[in-house]
Amino acid sequence: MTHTLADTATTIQSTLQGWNLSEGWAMFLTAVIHVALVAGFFGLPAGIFIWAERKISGRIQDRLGPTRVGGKFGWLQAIADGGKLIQKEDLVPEAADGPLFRVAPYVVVISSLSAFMFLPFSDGWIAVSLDIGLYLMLAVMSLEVIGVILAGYSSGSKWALFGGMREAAQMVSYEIPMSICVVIPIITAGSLNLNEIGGLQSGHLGNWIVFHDPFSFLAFFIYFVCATASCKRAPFDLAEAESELVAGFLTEYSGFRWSFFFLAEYASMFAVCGIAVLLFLGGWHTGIPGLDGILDGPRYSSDSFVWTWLANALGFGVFFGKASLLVCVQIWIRWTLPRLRIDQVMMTCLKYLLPISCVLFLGAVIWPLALSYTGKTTIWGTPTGERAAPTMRLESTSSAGQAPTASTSNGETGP
Amino acid sequence: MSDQTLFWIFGILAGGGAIGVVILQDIVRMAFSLIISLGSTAGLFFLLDADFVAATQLLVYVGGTLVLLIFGVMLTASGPFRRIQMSTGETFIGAAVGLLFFSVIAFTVIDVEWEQLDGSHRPVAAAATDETGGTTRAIGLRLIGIPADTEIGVHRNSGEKTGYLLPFEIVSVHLLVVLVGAAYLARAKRHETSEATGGDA
Amino acid sequence: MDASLTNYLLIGAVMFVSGVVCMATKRNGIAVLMGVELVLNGANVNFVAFSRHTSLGLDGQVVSLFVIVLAAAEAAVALAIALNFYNNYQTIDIDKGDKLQG
Amino acid sequence: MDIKACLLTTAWLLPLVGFAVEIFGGYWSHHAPGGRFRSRLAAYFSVGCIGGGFLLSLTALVFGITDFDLSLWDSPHQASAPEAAATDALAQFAVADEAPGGHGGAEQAKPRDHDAHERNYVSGRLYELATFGKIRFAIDYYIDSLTLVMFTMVTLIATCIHVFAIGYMDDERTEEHVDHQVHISDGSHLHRPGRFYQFFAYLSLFCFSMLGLVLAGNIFMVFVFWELVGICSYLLIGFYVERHSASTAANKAFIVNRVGDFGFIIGLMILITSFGTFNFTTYNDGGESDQPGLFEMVRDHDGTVHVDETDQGRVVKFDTPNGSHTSIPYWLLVTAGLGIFAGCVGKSAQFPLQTWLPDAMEGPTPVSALVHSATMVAAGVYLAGRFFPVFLPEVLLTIAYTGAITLFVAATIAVVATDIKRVLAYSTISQLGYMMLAIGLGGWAAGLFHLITHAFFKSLMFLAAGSVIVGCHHEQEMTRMGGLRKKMPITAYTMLVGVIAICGLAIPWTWAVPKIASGWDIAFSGYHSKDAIVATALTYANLNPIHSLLFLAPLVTAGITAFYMFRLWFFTFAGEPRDQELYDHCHESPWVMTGPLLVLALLAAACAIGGEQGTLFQLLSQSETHVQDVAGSAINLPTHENIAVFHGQAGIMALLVAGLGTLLAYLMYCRRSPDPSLIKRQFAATHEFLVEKWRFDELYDAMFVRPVHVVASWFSGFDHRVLDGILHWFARTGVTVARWDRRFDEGVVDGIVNWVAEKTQEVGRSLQTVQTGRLRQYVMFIALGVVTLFVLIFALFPET
Repeated sequence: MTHTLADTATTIQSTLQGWNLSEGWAMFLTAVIHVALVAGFFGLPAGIFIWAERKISGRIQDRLGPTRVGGKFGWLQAIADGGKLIQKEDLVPEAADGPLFRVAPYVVVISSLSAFMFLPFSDGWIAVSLDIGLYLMLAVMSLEVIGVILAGYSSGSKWALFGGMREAAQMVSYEIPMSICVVIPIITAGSLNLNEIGGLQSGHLGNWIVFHDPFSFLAFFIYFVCATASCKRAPFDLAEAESELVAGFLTEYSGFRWSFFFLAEYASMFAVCGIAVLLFLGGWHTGIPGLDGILDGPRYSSDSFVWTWLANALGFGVFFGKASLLVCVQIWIRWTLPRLRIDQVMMTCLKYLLPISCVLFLGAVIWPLALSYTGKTTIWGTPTGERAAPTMRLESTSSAGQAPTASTSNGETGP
Repeated sequence: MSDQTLFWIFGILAGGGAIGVVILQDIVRMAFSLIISLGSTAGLFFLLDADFVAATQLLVYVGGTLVLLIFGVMLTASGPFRRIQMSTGETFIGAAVGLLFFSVIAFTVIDVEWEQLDGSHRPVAAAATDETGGTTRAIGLRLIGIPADTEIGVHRNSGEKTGYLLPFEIVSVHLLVVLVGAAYLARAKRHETSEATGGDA
Repeated sequence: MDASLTNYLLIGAVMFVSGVVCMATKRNGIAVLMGVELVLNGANVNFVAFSRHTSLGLDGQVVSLFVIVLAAAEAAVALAIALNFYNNYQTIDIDKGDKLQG
Repeated sequence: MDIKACLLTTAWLLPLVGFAVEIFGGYWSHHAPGGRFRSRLAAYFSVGCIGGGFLLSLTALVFGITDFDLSLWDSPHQASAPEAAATDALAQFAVADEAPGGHGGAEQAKPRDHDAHERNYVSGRLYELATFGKIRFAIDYYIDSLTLVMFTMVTLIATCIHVFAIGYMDDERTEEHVDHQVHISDGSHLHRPGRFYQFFAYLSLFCFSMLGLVLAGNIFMVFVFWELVGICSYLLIGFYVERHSASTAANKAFIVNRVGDFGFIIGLMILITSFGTFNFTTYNDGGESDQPGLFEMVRDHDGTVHVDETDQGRVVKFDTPNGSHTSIPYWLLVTAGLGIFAGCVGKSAQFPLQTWLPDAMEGPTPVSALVHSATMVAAGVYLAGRFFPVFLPEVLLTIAYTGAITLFVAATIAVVATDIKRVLAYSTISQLGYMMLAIGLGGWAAGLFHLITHAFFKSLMFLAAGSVIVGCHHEQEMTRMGGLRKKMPITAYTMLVGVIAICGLAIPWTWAVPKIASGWDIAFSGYHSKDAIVATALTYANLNPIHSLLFLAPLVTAGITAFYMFRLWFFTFAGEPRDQELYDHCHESPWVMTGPLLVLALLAAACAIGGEQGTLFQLLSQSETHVQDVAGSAINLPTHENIAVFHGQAGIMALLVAGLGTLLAYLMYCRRSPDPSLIKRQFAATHEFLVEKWRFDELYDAMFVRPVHVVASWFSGFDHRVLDGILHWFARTGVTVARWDRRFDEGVVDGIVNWVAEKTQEVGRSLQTVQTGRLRQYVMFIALGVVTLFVLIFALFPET
């Protein structure tokens, strides 16, 4: 079995218990360590991309962007911004519904942060490795909108209310094609476990699900559009449309609560892009057959903890690079395309993306049937699900009576 | 121990959220209370080894249905934070009936010896999970009629192999109908209103 | 008391009764819908609890899945009705919609 | 299947196709868009069908002549020259005279071998309808030379009449036909849509029925088509259904025919119960051939009826289909024969039932020509001929006397009739009497010979009369005509051919000068056939002197026939016009009408060429059943040889009488030397008697109609007094009971219902207050209800 962070947590907990701590305290401390790690993964991308956004937008607009804080490229700009915002007064408008107004940013941040629990950064580098990881991740990310709506409503301002309503309508709509597009790689891989899906795409580029068949190729782009919309990113940022609604649901917020929203936005940008990378773009694999083979060797063998760790660290780098590239594309789009009207946004979703995704879904379902007539399992000749064929799972359910052991996993069957 | 703690946390949040829905007067606060209650219910589901149901609860209920409800609140709010009050008598009667109702149910629940009713009392759902502890595959198989929670070859109802396929299909058709119906019901009725106003004039 | 079946059932009962009382007392149509959701959820808790603690097996979970999905559908339709109601009465107070009284 | 059967079946079914197409599709041909006159499509189709039938029949006839081995020009009769035959037969006659018991008949068997005899018919089964026990209902065919000749004759005449009808019925093609003979209440004439296509549909159906009757191979089929012929005749006589006279005549024809058919059915029932089969003869062309038919059972191949004296009385012995010998009482077979003859009497308008035929002249003239001269009435004679083997001597005698009475009575009435069609109608009855007489006298071939020739010249005369009627704008009274030969020469001279033919005029003794006419008389067809009948009658009278009346009647009537036929011709065509206006307006008919006249005139003149040595007679005599005298019978039937002895004598007598009649007619109606009106005055009573048709209608009225009316009035009174009284009592009782029931209903039943309704309404009203329409309240009720239910359950069932 892959050495996951969850196993690490168990190790930590047992170590703490060894230090004569009670079980409850040990578990609590473990959780704290755990949360700190995930929060780190949550905060790091956010900080980087806040800086990247400013830098890239500056370059696109023929400016320099931040240049001074932290040296030549202003790479500490995000921390500087945070510091500034923390110092501001925590304002609650008189017309606002106080408790809700205060709690809204937390809802947003919590849902965004929770998403990172289920995101594998490399093989086994995942906080909670669940069979329904992807599903749960989408579920908690969908909670983010509640925070936005609450913020919009509780502000006591019609700009905010409009923003909240727009957000609600937009999110509920865009979730549908996004979910359908997510289902397509799930069908291909035969699993909801993100770690497993990522591990399947080892080898050459053809093993990436985006190149598995024409439908998943198109599904990737549809997903990316929907993901952009679900992050309220331009050109779908109607909830905070400055030109119409002052700042939308953010109008009445300031200081640290305001920064929470942005923290969550950039974090969820990274999260959806991470999902895109895991589902379509090969996860932590480079796409170079030889290199992947070399890396998979120590990755799935438990001979040496260090080598495994190093291989996974390299995988983390690859994953992070790919996800960052996608985030940069989102930033690029934001500063390039004009904002749509709300009716155009809804029309794009319901009249175009939804039918297209439905057709793609049908196509992806029929594809293996059609392909089976050619005798191949993929158009590239080499089967994708080499290491864990979904059909094998039926046998494992038959042995459900036995205690789940760590030996039957996908580790030994790796290349 | 940790399960106990988590159960109490989630249980109190779920029950408290539900009671909050009744007690609170502001509609959006009620909605927030409902979110807490339903979210905690999802947590309870996790504790009950029903991870797929829990995820569905979060995705569909909290992320979809409640957003829809709040959306409806906003659309039907005639002014900011306007409340529709109810009389004290109604509150009193409501509380009384609620307590009576709860006491009846609670009496029933406590009165029944569940362990005796269900002789085997084995954690079946736990047995249904695979090695990673998920129930997704088992539920999927159950939907198409393969009883994954029993030993292979020993079917509880060997005669019934269709499982929940038919209900599943019916539900999907039902969803489609609801989609169309809701769109029809909620659409703007320009002609009728213009005629109505014309008639009034 | 531990996390036994009885406790789950009691929590379900609380949610159920809260939902019923919510339906019975709230004048806001949307609040009534929330009461309905609570009732359904209380039932769901019972289903899943029985699924875990008795030989009901996965059937309980499957039924609760159906309940969740159908509740979503119900909410959509009910909301559409509520919007129509609001359009016709300019209020969401369901006590105003008593035209069917005897 | 035999080629002849194929051809004839097709010829038979073609008119049915025509009928079906026209009756279902004729409407469109009639109402097709276009001018005032509609298309003649229906007529053309009909003519096509029947014409096709004629061609097929003719082909079949040719095949038949070959197949039946007819040595037409080398027959035994021809081989022995008349003189030789006469001397030869005289010798035989002497023998027969010495042995009047009839056993001499055995020696008189014709020198024809049995093989030839048995090959002279084709019989088989077309389609089996049903089988009840051993009784089969089937469409059989029985084809002998008579069938072939009848087919050809019927189809040919029908074709001519169809063509003629195209012209005659032309005014029916309008959308609005005005019937000048129908006056409706406001004094104007009836306007109705023309019925062109219906007319031709009926004609086609009639042809189909007639051909089916001729083709029939069993009694069942005969009966079916017999009745079909009847219904067609009903439809066609009543074609102008709006005319009261026409509908009455149609009813009369139908009802009078029923009287005869009643006898017919009795005859059929006797035959089927006694013999167990409907079939005429054994099948020799497919089908089960082992079953003997009626004809074979009654008479063996010699033509002998085996009569035995038993203690049950006289019986006729025969072999049943299963080979055993059984018998039928003699009187029963006589009754059967009489019954069948009763049918023929009705159909052929013989003596007691002759009254319908003159009235039937109400139909359009082509109908008269087709239905009531040449074919339908011929059906009776045909049937009598067909069942000839079944008839016992007593029956034959009855037939003969019936024929004799009929021919005389009808001829006398014809003398005084003035309606041109009625003269012809009575002439028809009279001629049919001749045929019946011939059959009754045993001159089978002579009777059917006359049937064929008569069909040709009578249809010719009817068509000519139709032509006159059309030319004179539907005037039928001869008293208003005169001199029409100048206006319509073709009609006049073709008519003259027919008149000469029916009168039997000829250039005498030419047969004695072989170099002039190859041994034949130079004469028209009627002479030959009537000559044959008179000769038979003379022979018969010589053989059975007690029945010499049977010779005198035809002889005298031959003169009367000549008289009234020439009276008709002179009245109509010769002399000066009696009605100048009518004369001025009359005109010759179009070619479509005169064409058939010419064709028929040719046939009327030439069809019997050669007389008894000619083709037609020889053909017919192929089918003749050889009838031996029945043992114990007082009747001696003449043979051909007997007849040949008296032939010349009879011919001379008939010719003389006919000449006398003609001369008288000439004197009276051209010369007016004995002025007819003078004679009429002198014999006023007789004239009156004849004009009133021997008062048969009055007799029947007194005998049947009035008694029936009286009895009916009794029953009517019974109905009115007794039955109506009972019914009224029931009705009154019913009303009373209903009244009480109503009171019960209104009081008790309605009371209960109303009480329930009121209570329901009250309860509903009291519950109304609960129905506030408030959703929340309802939910509260539900919750309270559940709680109450729980509490109740806990309280009532604490242990469960």
